[in-house]
Amino acid sequence: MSKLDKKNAAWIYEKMNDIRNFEDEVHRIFTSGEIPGFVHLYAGEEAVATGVCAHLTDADYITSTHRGHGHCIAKGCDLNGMMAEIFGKETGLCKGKGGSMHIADIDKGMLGANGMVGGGFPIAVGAGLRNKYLKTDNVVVCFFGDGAANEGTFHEGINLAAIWKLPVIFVCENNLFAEATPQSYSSASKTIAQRGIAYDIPGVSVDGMDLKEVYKTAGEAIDRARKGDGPTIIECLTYRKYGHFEGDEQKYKAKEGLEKERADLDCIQLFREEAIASKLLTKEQADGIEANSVKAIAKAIQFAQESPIPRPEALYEDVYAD
Amino acid sequence: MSKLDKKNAAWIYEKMNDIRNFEDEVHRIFTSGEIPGFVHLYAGEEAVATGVCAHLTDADYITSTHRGHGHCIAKGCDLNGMMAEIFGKETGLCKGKGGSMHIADIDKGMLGANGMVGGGFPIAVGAGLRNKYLKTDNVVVCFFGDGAANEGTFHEGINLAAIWKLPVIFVCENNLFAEATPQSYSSASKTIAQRGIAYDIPGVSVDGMDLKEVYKTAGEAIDRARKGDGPTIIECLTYRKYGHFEGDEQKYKAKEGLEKERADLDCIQLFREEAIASKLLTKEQADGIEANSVKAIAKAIQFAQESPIPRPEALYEDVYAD
Amino acid sequence: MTRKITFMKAINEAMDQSMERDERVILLGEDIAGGATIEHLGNEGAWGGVFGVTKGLVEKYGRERVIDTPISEMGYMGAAVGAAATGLRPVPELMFNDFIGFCFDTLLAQGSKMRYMFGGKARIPLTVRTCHGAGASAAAQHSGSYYGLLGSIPGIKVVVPSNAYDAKGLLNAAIEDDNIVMFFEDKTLYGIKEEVPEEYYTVEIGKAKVKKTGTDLTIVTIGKMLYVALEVAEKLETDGVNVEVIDLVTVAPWDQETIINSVKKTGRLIIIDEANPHNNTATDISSVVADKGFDYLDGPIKCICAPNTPVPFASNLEKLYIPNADKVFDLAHELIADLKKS
Amino acid sequence: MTRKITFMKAINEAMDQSMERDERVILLGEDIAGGATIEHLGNEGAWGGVFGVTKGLVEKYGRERVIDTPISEMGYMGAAVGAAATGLRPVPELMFNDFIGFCFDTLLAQGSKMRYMFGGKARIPLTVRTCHGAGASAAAQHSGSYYGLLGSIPGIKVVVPSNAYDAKGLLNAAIEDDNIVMFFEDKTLYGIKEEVPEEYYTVEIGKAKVKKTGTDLTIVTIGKMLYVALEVAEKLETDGVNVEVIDLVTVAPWDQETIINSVKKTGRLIIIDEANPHNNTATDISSVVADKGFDYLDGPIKCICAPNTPVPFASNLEKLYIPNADKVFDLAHELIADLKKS
Ligand SMILES: Cc1ncc(C[n+]2csc(CCOP(=O)(O)OP(=O)(O)O)c2C)c(N)n1
Ligand SMILES: Cc1ncc(C[n+]2csc(CCOP(=O)(O)OP(=O)(O)O)c2C)c(N)n1
Ligand SMILES: [Mg+2]
Ligand SMILES: [Mg+2]
Repeated sequence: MSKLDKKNAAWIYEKMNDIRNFEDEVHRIFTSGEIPGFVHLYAGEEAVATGVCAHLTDADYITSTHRGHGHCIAKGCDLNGMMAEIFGKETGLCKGKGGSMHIADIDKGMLGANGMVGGGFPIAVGAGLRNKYLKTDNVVVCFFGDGAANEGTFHEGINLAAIWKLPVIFVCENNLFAEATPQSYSSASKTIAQRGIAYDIPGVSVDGMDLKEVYKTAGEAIDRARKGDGPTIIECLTYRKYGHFEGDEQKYKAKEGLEKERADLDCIQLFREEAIASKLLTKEQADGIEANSVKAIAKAIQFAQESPIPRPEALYEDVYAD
Repeated sequence: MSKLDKKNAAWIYEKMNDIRNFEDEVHRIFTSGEIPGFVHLYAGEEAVATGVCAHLTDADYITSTHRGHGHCIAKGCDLNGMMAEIFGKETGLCKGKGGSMHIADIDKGMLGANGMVGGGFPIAVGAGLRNKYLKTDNVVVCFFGDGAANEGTFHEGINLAAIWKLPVIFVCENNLFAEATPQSYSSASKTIAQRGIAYDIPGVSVDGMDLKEVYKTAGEAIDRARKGDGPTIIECLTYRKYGHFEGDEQKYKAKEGLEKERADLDCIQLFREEAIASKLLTKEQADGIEANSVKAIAKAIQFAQESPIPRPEALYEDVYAD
Repeated sequence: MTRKITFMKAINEAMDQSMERDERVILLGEDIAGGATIEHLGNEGAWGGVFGVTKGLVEKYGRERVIDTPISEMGYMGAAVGAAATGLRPVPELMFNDFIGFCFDTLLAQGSKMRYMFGGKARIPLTVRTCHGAGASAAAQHSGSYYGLLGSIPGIKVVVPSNAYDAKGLLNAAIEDDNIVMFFEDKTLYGIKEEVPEEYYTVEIGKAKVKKTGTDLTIVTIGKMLYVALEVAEKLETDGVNVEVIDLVTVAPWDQETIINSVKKTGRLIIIDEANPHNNTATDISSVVADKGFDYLDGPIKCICAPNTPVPFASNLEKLYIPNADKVFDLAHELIADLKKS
Repeated sequence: MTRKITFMKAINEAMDQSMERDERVILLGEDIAGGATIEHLGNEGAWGGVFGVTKGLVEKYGRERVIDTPISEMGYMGAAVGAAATGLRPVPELMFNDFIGFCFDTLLAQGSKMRYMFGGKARIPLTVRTCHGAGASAAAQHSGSYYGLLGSIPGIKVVVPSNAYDAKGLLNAAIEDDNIVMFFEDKTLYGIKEEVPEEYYTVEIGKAKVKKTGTDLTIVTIGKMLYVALEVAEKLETDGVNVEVIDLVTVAPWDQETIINSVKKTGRLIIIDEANPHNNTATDISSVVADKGFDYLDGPIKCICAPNTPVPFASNLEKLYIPNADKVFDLAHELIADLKKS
């Protein structure tokens, strides 16, 4: 497992900033009406996507969720192409035909955001089966929410990965809520991690706001998977900065207790301080990354805005491969 | 919880014999070609259905499986109507339109055998919700196989029953195999019982060949459920006397180890000895029950054979209720 | 009758009145109340469904009757079947009809077949509410129209209201019905406001509605496609062409009599259906008319449907995807070419 | 070419040869080998599928390529989609097509839409084998015919072979295809023996086959309904009526050209489809002909399908359920009444 070093730290800090800036800007633009449809923002949960994906190469796969922008960015998807996709432009990663909930880039190992909650489990298992069958040491990370954990696909998928000892890491982003429903209500088990026992695989719970903890735990699980020791469930306790989707009033979030605790944490800020203190980043470097990230996102927006909409014939294309 | 007394014991011994005789005869007749379609025999597992259903009244519900004859008989379904159904006759419990895999009698609380493995979980949850909503103290027993435990419906169903504290008892008939696939392969967890942890509910494993153990454990779980304390998983280790369905060569059953151990046990014989030794039954009584049972099944077969086939118009009836 | 309410409110009112009339009616679904077990909310709902259709009902009927579910479509939809089979009248919501793949067995093989398999001994008074339709930039997994797919299953009834009045009356009728009724709400209609009586009433399931009588051409529509047809009819009127517009209302079992009678009169038929083009309700209607109504036909039957593609995200493509007045107009012109010559 | 093998063996041989040609082809399903991890069996399969269609393959290719799955249809079918999207060519088996409700999302919303949603960047070379059809007394949950239901989904191809030769060639073609192909096997055909070449060959997906040429009446059939049509054709021949019989072979996308050309010649059309009657392939064909082929029609188009009911268990009812030669014969007589007069 690669240790958190200066190179990693810079990469992670950049991706964290890219995600945050991307989402903050999408939030702003959505409000202006320039972006149509449903948009679920990842802001606040950056430590999870980056802490996990820091261990992956393009040859490793991930499956994502409806809240997929963060995973995409952490997996190396092009910011311009992503933004153009969300704008529904021809230059989008999916030619504007997928939109926010379906951004994908298979060449980057990104098997798609997914509009179906729980849709990723079986797909991740399939990619894991493929990795094992081809005798690669590549892994698959299946990101999913606390709400998704109650779909039957969770059970079937993890059981399959476990009996076949597939290189799949199941990363739960437990942000306390599925839409307006608290995890404490929807899951009979207190934690998602404890469900590992039902599949005789490790299940661990980590503070998803703490980049270093996520990084370390993910690294261990990914190593295990690469060595052929099978799947792990990692439950990351995290929090989304915005509503479930754009327009959500969030009446359900309490102003105190665990919610306040989580809301008060900013994983990016925490990592910045931590990384500077432990000399993984210099202050100047961090400032530079931040400034560059702002610029990169501004460029992505400009790219998206200036891109053409899809040709009408595109409606009929890409249904079947020849 | 009712204790195992003379009255219960006689009832149980009668139902055990009815099931065994019913299945042995169906086996015989199937071979002769008089019964069409798929038939999955319950013989060998009698202690489970009877040990559980002994605690139920007509106002309690059960959901069953493709291997449903035993559950039907233990829940009080009419033997003549059952046999006629398996023969596809107009006098069958379902007018000959359901067959072996779909025998049902809602008035008896029998919500149907089910051709879909795992199909019973959600239905049982719904009946449990109904019982709770109507503030009854009636329960629902959901019978399922070790193979069914790997369907997503297992997970969704038990999680729902657990978060809503529904009066549903999930009884796994672990007969070591799902068709030709051993439970040790198909489930990542060693036991089905341990999965209770994933739902924060009790999960217990019992010797399903031991009527008294099944009876006691089921009684406790049903009591808990009636009191509003929610669901339990009971895993009964059992064994089917015949193949998966009629015609199965059973190459997959080992001639030694756990399989031999199970094959050597006969839950009916064991209960007979046990009950006579502990004075729950006299030998004469037991002999009488056995003889009566043989007669009852013979009568059922005659009834089925002599019954008319359905009227042609029946094809079009019973699709919609008016 | 001057009160105007939205399509969404009409549906809400039907649930409200049905729940008031019958204690056995319960609602189930993901965030249909929202905020279950959250202390500071109590009986106050956080959401009332993703579009707000069930808003206010939890406050009135409590969380025992307006039940938030985990994301477990097979679980709670199957539970609804089980509860219906044992005497309740559940009204589960499937948030988007595109999620049908997560609970399909429950409808295809369990609920719809129980009565038949059990020899007539089961009743499944179950109404499944769901929403469909493109036009909200919701992309491929949240914009499909699957009423036709459900309509192919024996034992299931399917209704697709086009307006607030019908929506309320049909939903009441569905909840009164002792069968599985799939109730499809076009999400792009939620905001339209129309006159709707305050009192409880029902609209008959299985009856199509002639929205405009005409003699030259019949256009049959499903759901909001009605408005496309009306637009075309108006345009053609100026050409002196008299269009009969029929709102199908019920997709399964659909009203053969009304449609065949219309074709008997007009001799020409167009069907507009937002579903993908194959094996859908439009083709079903066409095939029945091509059989039983063949002798009345003066020309080919035209089905105007979505193309054989998923729903694209980009707004310009999505607009092209949905059948529109231009397309219908062009085809209508073809059909009535002879008429105009004479 | 004199070797005769069963329909089942032909399918088995296609898998065998496809696996031999391409290492990326793997099989997945419940007990398709049977006895996974059982010591005394090792690589010997205990079952080879519930009907024995995959028999012998695990012995030849090992358990890495012939993979028994737990009873988790959504899990393994979705895994097949994931494996296909990442470069394998999986051939999962859905034991009965009636189980589709357990894995429907995977086909409806994931696999079939991926390529489109991803802007053309995904290939899903996936062949799903399954079996359908009444006639085996398997009752309501094991006897349905759902090829039409699957055929309504854009992005999916659907084939239904009627004979051993086509079965082998189509399955090979399906496995070579870079799309999702649903391969439907009629369980009541497994035992028929026919001449089948030993070597590898493919049969084109998307082409219907004219099995008998004729000039008076076109009968289009799906799967084993072919034999019903041939029986009727033979009977009518003695009346001097010349029937053209077309085996549809591919249900989605089906071959419009062949069928319309036939109707152009005969002017009369019957379609036989064992699916339930609404929104099925027969209605789809009828609707297309009622549009594009209208001018060639001399009479109504007749769809002969199963009734709008689940499949009953009792053998006498099940026999009535399946479209049969008597029904077709009667309708054919109606259609050709004018012909016989003249
Ligand atoms: C199969 C399915 N059911 C329901 C939904 C609607 N839905 C979208 S996101 C969401 C909540 C998901 O919660 P969680 O998994 O915790 O992810 P989070 O949004 O918190 O990141 C729901 C219910 C869906 N898209 N797909
Ligand atoms: C959804 C579904 N998948 C697969 C099958 C085929 N099938 C019928 S019984 C069976 C095995 C069930 O095993 P288990 O649950 O252990 O019950 P047992 O037969 O051992 O009693 C299978 C796979 C089915 N009927 N339904
Ligand atoms: Mg969440
Ligand atoms: Mg078993």
